[in-house]
Amino acid sequence: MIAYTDKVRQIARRLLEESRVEMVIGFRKGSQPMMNEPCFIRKAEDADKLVWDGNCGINLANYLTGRNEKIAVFAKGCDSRNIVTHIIENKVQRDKLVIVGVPCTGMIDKRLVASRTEGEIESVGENADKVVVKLSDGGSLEYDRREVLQGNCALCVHRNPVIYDELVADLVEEQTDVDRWADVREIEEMDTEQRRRFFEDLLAPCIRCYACRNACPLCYCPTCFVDESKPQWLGKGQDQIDIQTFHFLRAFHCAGRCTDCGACQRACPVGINMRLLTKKLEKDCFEMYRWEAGMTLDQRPALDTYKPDDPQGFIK
Amino acid sequence: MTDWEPKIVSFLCNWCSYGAADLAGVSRMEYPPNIRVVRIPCTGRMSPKFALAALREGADAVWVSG
Amino acid sequence: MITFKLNGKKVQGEEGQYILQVAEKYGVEIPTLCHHKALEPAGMCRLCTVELFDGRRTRFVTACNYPIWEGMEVKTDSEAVHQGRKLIVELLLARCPEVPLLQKLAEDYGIEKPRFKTEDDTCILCGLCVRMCEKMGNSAIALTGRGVEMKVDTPFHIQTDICMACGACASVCPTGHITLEKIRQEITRKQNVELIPSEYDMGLKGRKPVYVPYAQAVPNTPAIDRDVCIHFKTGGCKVCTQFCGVNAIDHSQEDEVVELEVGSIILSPGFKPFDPSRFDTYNYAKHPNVITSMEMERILSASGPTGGHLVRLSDHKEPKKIAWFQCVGSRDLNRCDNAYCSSVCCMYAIKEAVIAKEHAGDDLDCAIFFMDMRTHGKDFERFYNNAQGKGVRFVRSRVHSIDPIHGSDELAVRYVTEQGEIETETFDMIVLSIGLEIAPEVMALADKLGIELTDGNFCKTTSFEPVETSRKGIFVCGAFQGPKDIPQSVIDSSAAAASAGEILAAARDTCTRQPEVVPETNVVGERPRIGVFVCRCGINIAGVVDVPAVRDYAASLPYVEYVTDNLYSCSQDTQEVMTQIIRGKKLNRVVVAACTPKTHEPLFQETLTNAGLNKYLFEMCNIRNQDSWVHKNNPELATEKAKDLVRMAVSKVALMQPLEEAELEIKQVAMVIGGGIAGMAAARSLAKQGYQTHIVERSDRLGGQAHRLFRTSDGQEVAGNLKAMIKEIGDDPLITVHLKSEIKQVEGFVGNFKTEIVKEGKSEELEHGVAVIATGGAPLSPDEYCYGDDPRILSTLELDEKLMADDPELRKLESAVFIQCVGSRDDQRPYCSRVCCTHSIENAIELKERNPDADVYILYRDIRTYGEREYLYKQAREKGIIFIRYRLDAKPRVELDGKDLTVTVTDHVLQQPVQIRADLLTLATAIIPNKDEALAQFFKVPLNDDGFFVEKHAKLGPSEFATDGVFLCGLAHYPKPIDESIVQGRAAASRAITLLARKKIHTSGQVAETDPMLCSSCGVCISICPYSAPSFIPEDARMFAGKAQINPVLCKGCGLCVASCRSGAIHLKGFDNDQIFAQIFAVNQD
Amino acid sequence: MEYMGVEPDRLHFSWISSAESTKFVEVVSEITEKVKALGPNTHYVKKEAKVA
Repeated sequence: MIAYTDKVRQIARRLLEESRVEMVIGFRKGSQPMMNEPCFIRKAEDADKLVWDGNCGINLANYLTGRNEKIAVFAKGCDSRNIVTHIIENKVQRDKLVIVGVPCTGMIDKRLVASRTEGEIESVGENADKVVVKLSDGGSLEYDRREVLQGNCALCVHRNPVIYDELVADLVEEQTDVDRWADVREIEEMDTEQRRRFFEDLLAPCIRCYACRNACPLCYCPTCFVDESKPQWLGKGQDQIDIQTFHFLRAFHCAGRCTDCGACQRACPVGINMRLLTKKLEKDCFEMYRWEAGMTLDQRPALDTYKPDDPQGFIK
Repeated sequence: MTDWEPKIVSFLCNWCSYGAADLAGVSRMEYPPNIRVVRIPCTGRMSPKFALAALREGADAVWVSG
Repeated sequence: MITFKLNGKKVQGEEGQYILQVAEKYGVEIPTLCHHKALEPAGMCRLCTVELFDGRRTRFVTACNYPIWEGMEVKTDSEAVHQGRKLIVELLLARCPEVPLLQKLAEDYGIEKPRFKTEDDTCILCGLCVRMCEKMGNSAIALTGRGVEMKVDTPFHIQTDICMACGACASVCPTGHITLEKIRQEITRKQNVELIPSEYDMGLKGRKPVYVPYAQAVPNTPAIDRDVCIHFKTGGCKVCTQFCGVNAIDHSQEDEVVELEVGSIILSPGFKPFDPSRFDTYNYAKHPNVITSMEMERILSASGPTGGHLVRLSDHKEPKKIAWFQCVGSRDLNRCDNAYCSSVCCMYAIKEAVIAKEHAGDDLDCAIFFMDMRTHGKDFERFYNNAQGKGVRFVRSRVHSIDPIHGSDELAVRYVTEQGEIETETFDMIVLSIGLEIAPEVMALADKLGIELTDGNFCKTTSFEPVETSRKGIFVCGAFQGPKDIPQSVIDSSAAAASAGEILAAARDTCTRQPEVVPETNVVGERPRIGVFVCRCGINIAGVVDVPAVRDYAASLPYVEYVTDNLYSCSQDTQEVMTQIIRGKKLNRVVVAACTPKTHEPLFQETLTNAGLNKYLFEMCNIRNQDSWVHKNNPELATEKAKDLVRMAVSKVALMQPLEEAELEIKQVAMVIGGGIAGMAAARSLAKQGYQTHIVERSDRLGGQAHRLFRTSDGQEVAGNLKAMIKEIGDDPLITVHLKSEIKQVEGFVGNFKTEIVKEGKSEELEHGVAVIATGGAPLSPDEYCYGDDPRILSTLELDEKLMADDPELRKLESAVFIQCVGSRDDQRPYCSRVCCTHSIENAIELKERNPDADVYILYRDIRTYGEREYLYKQAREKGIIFIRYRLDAKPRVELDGKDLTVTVTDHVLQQPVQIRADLLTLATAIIPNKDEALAQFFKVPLNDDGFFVEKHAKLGPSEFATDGVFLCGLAHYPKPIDESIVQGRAAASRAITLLARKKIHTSGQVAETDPMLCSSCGVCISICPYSAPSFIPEDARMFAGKAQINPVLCKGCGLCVASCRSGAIHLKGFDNDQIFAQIFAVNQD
Repeated sequence: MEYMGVEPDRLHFSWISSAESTKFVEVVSEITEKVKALGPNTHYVKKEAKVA
């Protein structure tokens, strides 16, 4: 994927030179290893700032909303699905958008690499199927790329963008033999008490920083329910029940819309895997309504519509 | 805890279950006195917030009926 | 007022009252066995003995018949009283050791075995029965003898014929000494104690002489059945008056003759279910397990005699096999005189079978024995197909008799199968699908009114005036017009109303009165001042819930300024007092804890309005229907629940805001889309009732498909009538006809539509308040049976055209064949086109009349000549028209071989292929709708899978849409003949006028509203709203462009959008988040 | 919610038409039974005082 960088710069330069867009959103190298950051480019000559590698996990769909200019955006599979959702939900207009599709082979899990590596990491590079870690003491390590992917990427079945105006490279082969919901099933198989404890433990470290919410392209409400004050039914502090309610309802708001892009988990400073909540709803939507978010522009998310033949097994 | 009686917050649709509850009264049927009815205009009004809030506030169960 | 002390507390009673009465009022319980509210006390059982201190000494008196006096002191619970009562119980138990009531009392008083010699009596000589019999005005029994000889008896111990076996004595007997069974065996010596049959439950259940016909009856007030009430027999009783807290019972009311002057009469006397008792071979009268379909309806009903539990009546066991027999009392001249088809029985039998299987599980075997399956209504054919899928058996056979099997409760049935074999089957239950007939008293009424009846005794009407009787100004609707189902009856009734409205249009609004308007006080910004009114509802609430405790509790709640309790909050005088209190105490929020808001909220809201308060500053709290009535054995928890509910209501009402009801002018103009028969009928009725009407028609002439029709089923020529109708439309100055015009755009909503029509390239904008969709249908052009390959192969309408032109060829035909269901009732179009059977038969008869020597064949699947159209079918058979049934999987084959046109079909009787050489082949082609998706979009109305419009309610709203202000008629709704199209056209007009005549409409205040500051424009609300109320604020708006807004006129206040709005930007006024949260928070406060 | 570890019997859904009072009573009784069997709701209750 590292090889995309040249193509990325080339496309960005061309789009700006031809004045097809006023701005390009992509990634540039971050100040720390494995922390590429979103980059907004308005001039063709700045195109060389852009990079593309396995550290571009941030969901760029999140940066498209509330803008008036015509924008080109580099979109991985998950980003593109969120862009579809944005278009459906009137967050962006299709005709103000040039989507440059980036067929993706997965993003590197920075925490995983860090935890596997002893010593201070100087930089992290890629070489074909290998992830090369250079240490500050001069040493270097190599990991098999597949072993250090983000959890969501390892299980991703929509690596290719679903909507694009042009592509950075040929489409990649989709993974077919993955078991997307093994972890959810594991929890489903627990008994009620175990599940309760599991989530208590899972969410206990939460510091209510709302990074997950802010990183999520779906969380664009002007006022989030946690900030509602009439009445203020949800406490803002560290009460465990408040924390659980927050995560539970946030997941609910993502039901039928979440693409499992992993932005929430990636953003979490304390490393909570809140995807276990959103994935359950993703799984339910798939199993009950055959619905996957952001795959088509023609249909609104599953829970936005009602059909008489919707499953209703839970109703007496 | 022997005299504990659960409180079940019940969100009943004005047109369906609320009517059924009224009719149960008219027919002088008997049922346990544990439900506390919140009348809602339609089950569509029901929001997960309400269910969560009710449990948070100490309700022993939530029942939504259309 | 007399004041005295009861258990040390000061109490008050009225002069002449007894201790027991006052104690009851103050909630002090005194046990008694011989007291009855409606009877004079007698002090017989002595159990109510209390201690009385008269200032000097203590003595014991019976509370039930000791009058109160000033200054006395009564103790009801002292040790001495207790001991005395214990002795009395012990003595009574010794006399009647086997009476459960006394055993229970003994247990309560700690008596294990009486110390006295026991006897084996069951009568405690309380005398209740004697006093009750006297009260009944009968005095058939008395206490006879003295001392130990005393007993309840008839004079001189002889059998009495004064006793009416009314059972009043048994009803008050505390010990079970007198029972109905004993009265039956010893007094009346009749086989059965006859229940008063409940009319509603088809006599499967009894009812009382004072009764409400059924739970949902309107008005829901009890009536006294004069024929069985004892008072009207003896002048006695009137016990009910003692129990009615508001003295509402007046036995002296007489029948009144009321004379009304009216301009028009509508007859809707309905039908009478056919009584199959006279069919000996079905054993209906003799065998409990042979029931009618009406009885089956009650058995399947949750509120029915078995509580919805499906059982056979002989032994109340669950049946394993049930059969339905169709056409009982219909299509039958052998055993009854009803030659017509009752139209509804096939469908209801299928429905009952499906519901029976739902109740009893899939193992239940349901078999329907029928002749022709007539599921010709909208979506009925699908229901039929689904029932087959669910395993309901359909057996094409008419069964002659039902044989009870000796020694079992089962019934044997012998029938001939389609293959001609004789089969015997046994069933647990047999349901006779009885037909509809006109009651003799209705026929008498018709005679009195001088209106003509048909052969079937239905009201005579014509195809072009289907709701007009033979006498001007008298209209008819429902089953009296002809046997029909609910939707058709509802359509009829609207049409009859329109017909009456047409002749009475000039008198509209001449008898209306305007209510006085009280100016509304502005309470915005005021601190809540809540008034809580707790209703006792006589004893309905106060008998269980401790009303004073609830009232006092309410007073302790925040913002509550005033509390009181009322005997009956809904009574006129209480309403006036409430109005005074609200004004006087300056209350700005009101809670009434009483019955249910579903019935009484409007009443109390009116009280608020009269007191100058906005009616939405109100909350009702249901402590009767959902509390006292359902928890009568648990008064403590019921009281707790009432307090919780009051607390919840108070916390909600504090947050209620005055709401405005938007007022909307209704543009007094109608638009009818489609100028066919139905559209013209609608427009004509609208105009005759004084409303300007536009007809928008795509083609270049009015009349639509009717131009191609020859005759109606009652033999009227279509062309002449159609011409007259078109002329009538053309002559009416209120109707503007727009031909060659199409609708390009529709804006607005109920009351204020703006429609752009394009007429030959020119566009025009029309404003109208309502729209009637009558876009019609067309015949299918078939792609089977060699249609189009030979001039001898015609569609039905093509034959009609030849008949109209009196084509000489038709007189020379030797052989004519009709094939039915061409394009109907198949996989592609799983609906019946309703008119084709009748139409083909009519044309077949016509061909036979033009050439009696012609062989005419009708190849059909089920003949569906519903109602009195059945006579045509009969007539056709008499004329020698040959009917051959075919199956969908063995359709007829049509072959063209040079000059020869042959049709091959497998005959259902011979089970052999038959070849017919035809000179004419007519295909009864399906009616397909003009599926107009653009129009559906414009008016936001739905289409079904077949392309017909979906009405508001399949049964109760057949001529209108769920979208306000848009109405529906004609083939666009479902295939139908001319008479039904005209009726529905009128019905749509009638429904439209209910709106137009109001001139203005008020929307509910309880609607959703967006807060554009919070809206994230995601569009969920727009996608999810069933009523299309939310929309985006246009891009060019000055503020909040792109945010959602909700049209309060279209909003029904369901709250779906509110719950689905992630951003919390939508508020449902009256049920807003904070209000519901307040209730939730209040659930567990203490 | 079940997934989150709230006991399934703490949350009930049903459809009852306004004429089905018998079903209403059945459902109420059934739910009450189930909740009584569960015991009081302790896990998901907010324990501290509400935020003022």
